[in-house]
Amino acid sequence: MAKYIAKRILLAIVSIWIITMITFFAMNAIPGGPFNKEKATDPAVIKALEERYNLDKPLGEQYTLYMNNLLHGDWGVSLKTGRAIWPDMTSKFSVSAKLGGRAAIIAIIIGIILGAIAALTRNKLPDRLIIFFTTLGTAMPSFVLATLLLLVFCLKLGWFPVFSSSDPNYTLPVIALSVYPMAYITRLTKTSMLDALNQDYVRTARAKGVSKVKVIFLHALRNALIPVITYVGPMVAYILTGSMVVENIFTIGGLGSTFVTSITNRDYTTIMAVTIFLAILMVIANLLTDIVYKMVDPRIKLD
Amino acid sequence: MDNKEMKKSLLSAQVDLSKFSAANFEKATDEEKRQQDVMGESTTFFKDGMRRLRKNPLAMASIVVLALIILIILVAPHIVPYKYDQIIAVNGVRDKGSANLGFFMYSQKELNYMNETGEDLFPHIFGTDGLGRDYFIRVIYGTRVSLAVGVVAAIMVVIIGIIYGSIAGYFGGKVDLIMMRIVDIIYSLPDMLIIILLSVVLNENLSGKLAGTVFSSLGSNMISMFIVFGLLYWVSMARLIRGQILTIKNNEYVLAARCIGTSNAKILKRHILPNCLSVIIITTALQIPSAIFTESYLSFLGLGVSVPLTSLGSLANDARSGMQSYPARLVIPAVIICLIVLALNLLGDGLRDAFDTKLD
Amino acid sequence: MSDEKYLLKVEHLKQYFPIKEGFRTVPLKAVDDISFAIKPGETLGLVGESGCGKTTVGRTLLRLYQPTAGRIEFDGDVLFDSEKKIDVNMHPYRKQMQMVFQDPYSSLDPRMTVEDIIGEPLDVHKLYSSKGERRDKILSLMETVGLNAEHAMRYAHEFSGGQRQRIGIARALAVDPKFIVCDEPVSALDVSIQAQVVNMFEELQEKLGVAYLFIAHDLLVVHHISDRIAVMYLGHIMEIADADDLNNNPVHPYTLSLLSAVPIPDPETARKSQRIILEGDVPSPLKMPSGCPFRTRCRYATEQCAKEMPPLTDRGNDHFVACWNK
Amino acid sequence: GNKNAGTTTTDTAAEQAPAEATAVDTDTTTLRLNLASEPDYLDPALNSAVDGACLAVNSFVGLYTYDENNNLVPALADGEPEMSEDGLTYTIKLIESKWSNGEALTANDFVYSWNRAVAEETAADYAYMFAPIATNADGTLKVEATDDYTLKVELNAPCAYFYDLLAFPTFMPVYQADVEAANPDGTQPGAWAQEPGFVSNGAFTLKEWKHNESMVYEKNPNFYRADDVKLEKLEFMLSADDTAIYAAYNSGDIDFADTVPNDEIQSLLNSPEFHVIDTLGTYYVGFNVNSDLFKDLTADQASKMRKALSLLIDRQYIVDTVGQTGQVPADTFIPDGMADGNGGVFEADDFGYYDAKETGAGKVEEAKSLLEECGYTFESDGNGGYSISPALEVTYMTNSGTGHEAIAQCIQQDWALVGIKVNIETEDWNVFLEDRKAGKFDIAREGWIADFNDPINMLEMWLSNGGNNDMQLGKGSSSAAPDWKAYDEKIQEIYKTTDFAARVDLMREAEDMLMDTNAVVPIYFYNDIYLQKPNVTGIYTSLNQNKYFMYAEKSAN
Amino acid sequence: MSDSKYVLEVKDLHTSFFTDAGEVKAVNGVSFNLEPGKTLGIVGESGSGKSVTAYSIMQILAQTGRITGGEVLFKGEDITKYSEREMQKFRGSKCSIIFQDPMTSLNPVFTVGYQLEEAIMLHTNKNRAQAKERAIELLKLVGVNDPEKRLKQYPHEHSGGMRQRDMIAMALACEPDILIADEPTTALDVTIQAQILELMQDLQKKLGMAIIMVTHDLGVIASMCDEILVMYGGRVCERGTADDIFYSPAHEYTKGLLRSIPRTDNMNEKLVPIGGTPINLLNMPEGCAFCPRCDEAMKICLKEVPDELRISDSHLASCWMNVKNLYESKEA
Ligand SMILES: Nc1ncnc2c1ncn2[C@@H]1O[C@H](COP(=O)(O)OP(=O)(O)OP(=O)(O)O)[C@@H](O)[C@H]1O
Ligand SMILES: Nc1ncnc2c1ncn2[C@@H]1O[C@H](COP(=O)(O)OP(=O)(O)OP(=O)(O)O)[C@@H](O)[C@H]1O
Ligand SMILES: [Mg+2]
Ligand SMILES: [Mg+2]
Repeated sequence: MAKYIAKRILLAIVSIWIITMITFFAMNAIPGGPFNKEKATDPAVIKALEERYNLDKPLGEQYTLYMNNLLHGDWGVSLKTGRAIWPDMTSKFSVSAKLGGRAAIIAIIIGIILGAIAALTRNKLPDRLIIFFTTLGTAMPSFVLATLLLLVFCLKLGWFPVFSSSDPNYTLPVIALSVYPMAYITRLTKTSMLDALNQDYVRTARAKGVSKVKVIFLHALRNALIPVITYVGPMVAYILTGSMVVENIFTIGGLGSTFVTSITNRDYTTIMAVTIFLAILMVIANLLTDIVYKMVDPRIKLD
Repeated sequence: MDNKEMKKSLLSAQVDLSKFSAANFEKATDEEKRQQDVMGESTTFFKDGMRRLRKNPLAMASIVVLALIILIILVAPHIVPYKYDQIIAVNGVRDKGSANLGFFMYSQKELNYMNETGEDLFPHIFGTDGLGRDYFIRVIYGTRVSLAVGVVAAIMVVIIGIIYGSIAGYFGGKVDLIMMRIVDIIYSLPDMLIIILLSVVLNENLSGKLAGTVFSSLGSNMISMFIVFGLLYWVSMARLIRGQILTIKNNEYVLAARCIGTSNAKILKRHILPNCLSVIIITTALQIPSAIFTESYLSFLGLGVSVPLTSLGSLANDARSGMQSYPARLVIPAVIICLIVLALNLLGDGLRDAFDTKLD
Repeated sequence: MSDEKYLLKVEHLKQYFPIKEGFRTVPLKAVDDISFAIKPGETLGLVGESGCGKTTVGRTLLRLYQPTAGRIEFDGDVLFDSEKKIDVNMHPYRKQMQMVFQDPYSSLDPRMTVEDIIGEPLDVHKLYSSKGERRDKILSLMETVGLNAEHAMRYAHEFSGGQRQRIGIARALAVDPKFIVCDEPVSALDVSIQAQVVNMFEELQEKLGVAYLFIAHDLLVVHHISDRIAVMYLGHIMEIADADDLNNNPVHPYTLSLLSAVPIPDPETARKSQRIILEGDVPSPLKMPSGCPFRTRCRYATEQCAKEMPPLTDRGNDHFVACWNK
Repeated sequence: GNKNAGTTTTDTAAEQAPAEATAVDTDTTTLRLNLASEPDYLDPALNSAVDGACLAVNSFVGLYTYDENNNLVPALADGEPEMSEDGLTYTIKLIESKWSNGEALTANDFVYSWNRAVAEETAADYAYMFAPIATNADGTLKVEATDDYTLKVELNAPCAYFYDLLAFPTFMPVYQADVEAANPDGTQPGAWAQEPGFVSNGAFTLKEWKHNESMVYEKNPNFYRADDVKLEKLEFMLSADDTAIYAAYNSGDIDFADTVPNDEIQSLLNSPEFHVIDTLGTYYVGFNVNSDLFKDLTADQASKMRKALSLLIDRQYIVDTVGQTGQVPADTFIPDGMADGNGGVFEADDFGYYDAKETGAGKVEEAKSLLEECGYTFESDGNGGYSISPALEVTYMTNSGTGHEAIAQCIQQDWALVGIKVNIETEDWNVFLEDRKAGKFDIAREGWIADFNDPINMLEMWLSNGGNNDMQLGKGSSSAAPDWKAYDEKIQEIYKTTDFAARVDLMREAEDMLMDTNAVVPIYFYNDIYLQKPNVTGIYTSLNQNKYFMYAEKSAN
Repeated sequence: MSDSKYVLEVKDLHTSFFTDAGEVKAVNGVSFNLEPGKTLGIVGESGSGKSVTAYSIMQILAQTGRITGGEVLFKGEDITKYSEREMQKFRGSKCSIIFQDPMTSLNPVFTVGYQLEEAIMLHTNKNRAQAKERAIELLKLVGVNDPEKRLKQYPHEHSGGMRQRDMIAMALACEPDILIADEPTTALDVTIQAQILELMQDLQKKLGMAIIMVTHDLGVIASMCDEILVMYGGRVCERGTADDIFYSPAHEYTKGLLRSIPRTDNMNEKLVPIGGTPINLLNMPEGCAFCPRCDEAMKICLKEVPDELRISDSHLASCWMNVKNLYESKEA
């Protein structure tokens, strides 16, 4: 197991390294730079800034320098604000994670329950309703959904503040974030549940006299969860890193919008940091997925 | 019948032979026997699936909705006399009063004109937008663009995904390992960065060459978006196809084909791909909404289609700013996106239920 | 083995599959050093428990797997020789060696009509000069295996298992082979259909003179169709003899218990016969016991058995047995 | 131009408005507002953004400031400074004031701060604002603290807008000990003002900063006019999403919003909470004078062609449908209301290079004849439109942004009247800046908001070597480009002129030269809008768009 | 209630599946009785309704399946009228079933121990520790070595034969009165099959339960059963003792079946297959289900379903041939 994890991490490091390389050269290939302003800045100032941040060196050297610093735990400072990246990113991540964590839990729990219900009532009314509404939830672009939530619940109904500096309310953003994965999990659970319910071992359980509820939620569900887990891993990684749309609309300082703004700003160090951070998160999520996978399904061999 | 009752009775006592005549015991002809033995009606996989599909009301409703939408977007531009980029003008004179009209409303100038000439102007079904353009025709074009993006992107994704996935899946081993690592990497690349990069590169290389072609009105953003689909978004498709092929290639008919001496390329073409066809069709049906979605997200980021052409995503995004005064301008494109995406998703679900119950 | 003209001769054939065990790759010895030969027009039955390597033998012969070692000779041509490093291109030989698969359900492409399935080998080897000729050939093949011409445009899934197996046979026959590996062609079939197919194999052999390697685990069927029978256990041939001879005078303890374990559909015999119940399960091919692989379940096992695999020795009458004790 | 058009709208509206009440907050000591999203720098020297400047003027104070009537008044300066006769040396007396930590603020703090702002290591965008101040050989400014409360400044030349500069955030003092402590290796000049609690001298100090969410400022008791500050707290909503901001305003979660979603403006025009104020800035469209578009024309023809295109733009329609807030269609480049540096207003009310209200469809004939001079011919298409030959297809470059794209589309329609086809190319902001700067365009959207209230700010940018000379005037070698040496010389002359009245005339001549090229096509003069709850009073905005919240008051209803 | 001498009486059982292609009449009037301690074999070709009959007794049909007629009496009580809760008590404790494929019939994500203990605890009031003890006892009973260790393993860590033993142990957990074995050995090797059959016979002797042995392997049936039911097309076409069926078959299908299997006594003869294809349950012939494949089919076979006639004390068959023979002998 330890060996397996070590091997996976090794592989991941290689892919992350390739990703950093592609990202680094891609972002430098795009025209524009971090110090561009609508009103032209004095070339001397730009030169000073470029010198300060090593941007005057050849790209290859910049990359080695960056990677070298990174290996020493130095994520650098934002080219846009001069602020150190690491503390900033962790604090933003903690916000995104707080939101995303809740959204993920809600999505998983409700998704699985709805999926199980849909499977059990296949082609009957509850199934059709669940499928229709979950699909509807996914059929709305997230910016439309978030805007509507904001207007209806904050403005029209006044249930939540749109903005509060002291205690921001996370209910709506959590809903906005969880709708899509919830719907997806619902559908996934439904199909895999249908599959599981047709398996011989479910018949065995029934033949033993196990009650219907237990058959469904113990024997079938555990098996049905396996495909759900494969989806949930990367989904959680994505959701934890936040969504730019939801963060913008609900005024939340998370990683999602940071990434997008850093790209528009050509804030190279931030772009790199967020990309690497995301990739690491993804790797961890995938690894955890596989381990959970193994826990749920003992047949799986990790190698 | 209960065997207790007949316990002691003899065989002859159990039947009333008088009921029978010798004719009863004549040998039946083969023809007669064959009539009894009906070989089920010849159904193909396709027919069978369609039959199941027809029984799914959600899927059938989806087909109707899609057909209606397609009909409307095809026909409407020929009936509505306005253009999607045209600011309403009467006799070449614009009127600021023609901006932000409500459903079926006319601007003052138009009303005057109609009074003067007695001629009826075509109504502004959904009113007009902030610049004074007919919103209905903009929605129609937005739908056209979104659907086109969806279909074209989906097709690209599917084609690339199939080629990549089938090579990885069929040859397996090291080839598969490397190809799948590439997929993993592409998964983690920041797509927005790539989109901007591409639109810049394309802008420089294409802008002159595009002039005068259909692409020029799409804009380089749009083309780079297609390319991005082609470069980045095929990965999940490739994974899916690969997974399919991994199972299909274990079928004995593939081995049988090899045993006959069929070449690899032919095996892929004749045996493997046709057998993932249902999966391909289904995921294509699901890929279209996801492309429409991606386009609308890109519109939100300002990387969508170039003005004055529009898409449902950009219409919705533009309308967000007038949300409180003109909610209909958001609701209409949002509802259409919903309808299309919902219909395609439900249709995809229906297809899956009908053609491939095993797929997740 | 006597020095007759053999159609197929296999010597010291080995087929190992690399299996990942954690980080190591270990060889799974699916077929471990087997030798046999088949005469033209002869049927060699191959029996053994599931997983003992029967299918692997068949597929390795047809070079669907790359053999690990050994020598395969077909109709005078050496197809493979690990020592002399001979490894021919199989394409021309595909016309002469064919295979009928175990599972009539998964071995026919569900998206193809019967005509296409049978036509495929004709296409691959360009065995016709015109469309009409192709069709004629297909129809005559269908007739040979007892299918109606009206079935030509139907899809495989519309047929019963027996009919499907006929389609598979027609496909194998399309290239006019001299040798067919029948890999459990009847195990997926119902008894009432099984007889149809067995009969057809026999008739075809009479008509066309093809040789079969007939793989099955049902000893009764194999006995019925085969001239000689080889008994396999964990990748090794344990006993090989004339069919009746093997049935009447089995020598190897494994053959003995195998024969006794076959349920006889006759109450009289069933009542009389005494089953020899083997203890335990077949060992995993990854953890093969040393020496004779059967010794873990063999009641006669001695120390010698643990040391060395017994060689296949002639016990007269072309009856070969690999056992130290019998 | 008619400068009043913008402001009157609101005034009259206020009277007749059917006061549609939005929710108000009753905590009278906390003002909650939105300016923009996350500011880049809070350091007044490093900041170059409008929102950052607003934060700066509320948490720092310099020698001068603007009052609620937009007059320059002394702040830390003790009365009017003394100016030497040649106008080159100013002696500024300071009042006694304190940093937020209670330490005394002296003239030396200014010397340090100003020198820091121009230092190369600081790399401040606005370092060039110090250009009028003379420098020593070592690059430091000729600024001197003759005693703790006296500051002596030497200028290169008399400066008409010197007090404007003194009120500019870049000229505000920073607390040396903190600045240096946070920047030991000289590579993080802005680090001191990145966490709450840094020392400042303005009305408020930063207490809390949730990035991309909110900032909380608290009243600084050591502020020199602390008694006049009634608010205890400022809370900023850090958002750039118009829709969310507007929703927050409507739900009563913020009292002040600096932006309004474009499409909601119409419904707000009559609201007493909606405010429009003048700004010194011009929205314009620029032609790249070296563009291939003009390559076969003479400089004169090129100018005519640009003029024709300019005349075709229906400015009033753009103002009515896109701007919507009563912006004045621009007929000059220098915005209406800009001071002339000689105590007057630069543009006479009735002066214009064309009649901005009449451009558009009414000018088709004139435009056609101008274009015919450039070798184009027209044919009527029967519907009031024309087709042009040889075919003319131009690319209009803009960044994404609803308003910019809307204007682009209006212009596209305007030019379509004479058969010119416009391709609108929307670029990523940063790419756009780069391309525009490099002259990789035919036509691009532009805008300029003056840094200080003097026309030179908008004229010197067109110097051949000017960093903002996006129209490439005097830069390329195209034969169609206007000769630009004379302009460069004119600006130099303006720089040197000590007679402010003559300087006004020179500047007028410079603007004439600029407008003659027709490379710059003014569309409208910016104005600034905001929403403010009726229970809030006392917020005011300077002409350079800095908002002063410190003297605001909030009543309970 | 218990005055019946049978543990199980099935009377005219009908079961259908309502699929979207139509009603699949899988069982069409099956009746039989089962005495305690006896073994009833059900043979018939694939698809003849053997499993469905067994599942109908247990009421564990697929969602689309329903018992459409008949009674199933357990010790005289009609269990088709049972509520789901009552059925849950019945299953596993009164009547157990072993399925064909031990590979898929055990839940892959639970340990064998858990699945065994679950079965035990469902119908007894043993706690987990006691259940575990019992599980070990059961595994010993079915001849699994080292049961403590085996219990902790997952099904995939057991070999096929061992898994089938696990299944049997699970079925025996509550010492049911009836054990239904639905092709318990089809998926196994012959040598392992022999082990399992031996084991079942042993257990029957020890525990005295009634066994219903479902299979299509006549060989298995021949050595195991007291009474044999031959099914075709959802109906019982012949029933009797092993000797009746094997030595004096009275139904054309049974005869055909016997002719078509290779046996020691027909090794060198040609097999005589049953022609044609298995019937399509969606389109059942009007008359005898077997008639399209029957060489001896007569006009009456096409139209009327034959009644079940008693051939001898223990032997019944439903074939018009018997009537014909009678008719002809009377005519003659
Ligand atoms: N392609 C392969 N890769 C790895 N192992 C294989 C492969 N094919 C077969 N094996 C292994 O080789 C051994 C022999 O398999 P084979 O299929 O030849 O047995 P068999 O006698 O045909 O069994 P059955 O009766 O089940 O068909 C088995 O343990 C099997 O798991
Ligand atoms: N869930 C189901 N839906 C529809 N038809 C079914 C279903 N289950 C069984 N059937 C049909 O019922 C008929 C009887 O099936 P059953 O499983 O009882 O046959 P069997 O005699 O047990 O065959 P086998 O020997 O293959 O197990 C078959 O034709 C089958 O197709
Ligand atoms: Mg095999
Ligand atoms: Mg069955």
